[in-house]
Amino acid sequence: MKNKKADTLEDAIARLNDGATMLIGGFGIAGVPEILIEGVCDRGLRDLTIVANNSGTHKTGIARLLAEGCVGKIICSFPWAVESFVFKELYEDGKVDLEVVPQGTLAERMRAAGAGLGGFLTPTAVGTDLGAGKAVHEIDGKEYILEMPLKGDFALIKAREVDARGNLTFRMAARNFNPVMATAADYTIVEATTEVPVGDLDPECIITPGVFVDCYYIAGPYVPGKEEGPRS
Amino acid sequence: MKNKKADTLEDAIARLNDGATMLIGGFGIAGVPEILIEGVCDRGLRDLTIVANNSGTHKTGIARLLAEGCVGKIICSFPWAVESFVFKELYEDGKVDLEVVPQGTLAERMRAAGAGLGGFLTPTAVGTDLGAGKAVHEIDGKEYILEMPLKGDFALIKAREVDARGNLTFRMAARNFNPVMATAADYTIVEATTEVPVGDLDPECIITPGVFVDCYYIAGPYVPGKEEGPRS
Amino acid sequence: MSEPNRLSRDQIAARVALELQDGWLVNLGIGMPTLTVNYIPEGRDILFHSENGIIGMGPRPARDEDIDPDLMSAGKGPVTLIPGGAFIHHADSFAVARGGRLDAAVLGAFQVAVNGDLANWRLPNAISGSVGGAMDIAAGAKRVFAMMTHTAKGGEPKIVEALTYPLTAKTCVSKIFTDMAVVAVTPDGYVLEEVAPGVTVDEVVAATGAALTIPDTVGTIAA
Amino acid sequence: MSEPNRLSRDQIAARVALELQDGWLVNLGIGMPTLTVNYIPEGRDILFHSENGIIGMGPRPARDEDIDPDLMSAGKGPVTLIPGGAFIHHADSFAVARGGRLDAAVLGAFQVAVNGDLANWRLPNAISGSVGGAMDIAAGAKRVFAMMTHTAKGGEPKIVEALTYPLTAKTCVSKIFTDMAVVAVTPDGYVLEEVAPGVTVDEVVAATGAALTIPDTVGTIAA
Repeated sequence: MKNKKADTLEDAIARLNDGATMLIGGFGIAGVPEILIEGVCDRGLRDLTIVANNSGTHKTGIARLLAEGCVGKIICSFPWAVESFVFKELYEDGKVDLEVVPQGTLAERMRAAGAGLGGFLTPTAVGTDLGAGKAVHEIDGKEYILEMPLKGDFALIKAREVDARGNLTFRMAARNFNPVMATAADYTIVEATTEVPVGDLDPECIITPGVFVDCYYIAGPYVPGKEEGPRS
Repeated sequence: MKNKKADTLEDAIARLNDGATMLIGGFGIAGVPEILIEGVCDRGLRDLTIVANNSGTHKTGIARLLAEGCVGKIICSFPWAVESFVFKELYEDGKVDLEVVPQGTLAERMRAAGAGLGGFLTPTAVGTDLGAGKAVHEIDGKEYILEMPLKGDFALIKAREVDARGNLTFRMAARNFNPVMATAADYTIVEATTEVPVGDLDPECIITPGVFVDCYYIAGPYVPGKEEGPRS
Repeated sequence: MSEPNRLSRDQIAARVALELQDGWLVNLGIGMPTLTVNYIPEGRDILFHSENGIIGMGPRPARDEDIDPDLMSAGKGPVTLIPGGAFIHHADSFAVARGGRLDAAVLGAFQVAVNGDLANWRLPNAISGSVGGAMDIAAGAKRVFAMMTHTAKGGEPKIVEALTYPLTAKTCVSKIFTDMAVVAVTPDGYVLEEVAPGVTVDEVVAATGAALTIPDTVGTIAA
Repeated sequence: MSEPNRLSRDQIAARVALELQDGWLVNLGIGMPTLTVNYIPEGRDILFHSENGIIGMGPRPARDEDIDPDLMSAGKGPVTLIPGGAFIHHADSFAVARGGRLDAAVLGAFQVAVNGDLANWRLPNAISGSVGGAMDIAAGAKRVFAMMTHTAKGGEPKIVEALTYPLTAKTCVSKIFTDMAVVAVTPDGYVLEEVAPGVTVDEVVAATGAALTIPDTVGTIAA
């Protein structure tokens, strides 16, 4: 069996490179691969394109990646939260690019990449600033715009359980973007809470089959080193 | 809570009407809502369009619907199995229309309908008879054709467990088209093996949330009345 | 709000809650719409969808120690899961929204136009906005209820003939719930359905930036 | 097969199995390709995908009484699930296939063209065909291995310059495994890699409907 387990955080993220497009899971504080992101910060990479729901909040996670100058562009749905002050300052200084994508379109663009589709027609954003310049198709009297797949070089995702094949479960609303991102990257790296023996996961309840997982790292349940207290 | 439970087979299928497009789950002998189909046969409906993986086999299920003259058209990926002799004879007599759709495109067209998309670009069938007449888009040097959503007036699906909210689980490879079809119809009718109390299903393992289910009928584990023996 | 006789945010929420029918699947936008969950009439089974993958979102846990960081609403507030709720991933969650399974979405608004156009994601002078799921949900829900103050802080009407704010989704709003009135958006234009207690029809007309049809009887908001 | 020295279906399957590398995810088409599962070299971990929603499909149950009607291959034969296998629905299953996660697909073929075009779903004179998942899998897999007899029943070559049979997917086949030879499909045309024991290079050339590059050394199929 292919060995997908990384014994150290360094091994887990060793393949990442300058200029890569990285899909990063999570919504709010749930399902963010915080340990992996910390590791990426420590690598001092440059010119990353980050795809995530938001532009980083407070000073950790994606915000720390931004603060340390690792990020050239962010593709997200919610850049302007009050807590996204690190991003705001860099953006206003012209130091980071931004592409705002409606949240459902963001998820669907990654799903399309994972499913081998060349694009899809969505009613979302028709006639809006975010639909501007996109081809409009009228079908049965309803307008749709053509959106393109969004593929990552890497996905960094957070899971609850993992087995040696890379099969994953998630926890409650920490599922969010993680399973979709796992399908949409060339190389998917998982931060999992716990490892279970192969065969322990119910085959009816595996949310991400291991075929989408290239590497996993067991971070355990405790998330250390947060300035704003646990998990925030 | 909306009452989704039909106490009798007649109640479960009471809404079906002549001319309706019906998505019918199943692949081979697994996950076919056989009891519901028998009920539809007994109603003597006419001009149905059936969307399924195959065109009916042997003399029961979709084959019986065909034999009794209920079907005007079949949309499927695998019409010409040896066991599809009922369909073959009707087709050769010009009594039923056929649209052959690649299996992945069939699933994806229903998924698109369920997801509110206007269509999608797929590499499947480019340059083939089944892609003929469809708009070709070249993206990054690769060709795709535009496929349209496929929506049902009704979906008839087979599940393992159901609760009063209509949440569903499936059993092994009997899952197949069933969850996708549940999303793609205006009215989804479930034949379930067993009913469980609300709250018994693990919210992490519900495959089809009840919001996609309009009506369910408990058929039990035993499938009676098959000429070719149980379940075939 | 210094004006008298205006409904509080909670009173608007209570009125919106009345509009949600038994058996509906509903998405509540972040901000004021979230309050709606606290006013669902007893006996009505309303299922709440949260775009971050929760079907059957329940209220905030009764005790703070039961707050779970993995169980938050789209507005990032702590919530619960009702019995029979389910978790789904983001693409599936927006398939629910875009696919027309939401019986209603209650969304905050900067402006509504007479054709039902909604503006709620970006200020006209801002370089960009935080769209979140607003465009997907507004485009996909069967009914969009706009929930807002009747006028902006400076007193400018938010119910207008045509949008001057950036569009979120075309022709989606079917009814508007404000601190002054309930206004239906119909093919024949705005129709005043109800006024807040103590608010006159003339006051609503004056605060509205478009023609308002006044039926013979205008109800009073139960508040 | 009345010709001498032709490989049996099982012998072709054994040769194809050698081609499948450790850690690969593989889809086996219905018919002859299915036999491949029986010849995986010991110690190689090959994960089988079945388009009806099985990842980690295992062999037929050892005992007939363990056959489960809900656990069948795409070819409708009884199978098992390996430990660590998973069930997914049809749209997700074809997302796996179309999305490039299949390291290889082994598919039966009527014809292969020198540019890698595959014909395997419909006879030229048939009014229609049973396409199943062939077009999706052929278009999506990283490698398509065609597995077939070298010639049709009447002796016509199936390895040809350009298809005369209806296309399944363009430029997808990378290698052909027949009862006579292993032929690579390269940018420079067909290259003969191996011949079956007892079959001569000249015999293969005669049975092939297009130019065949013959390297200095041509291997013999281990059978």
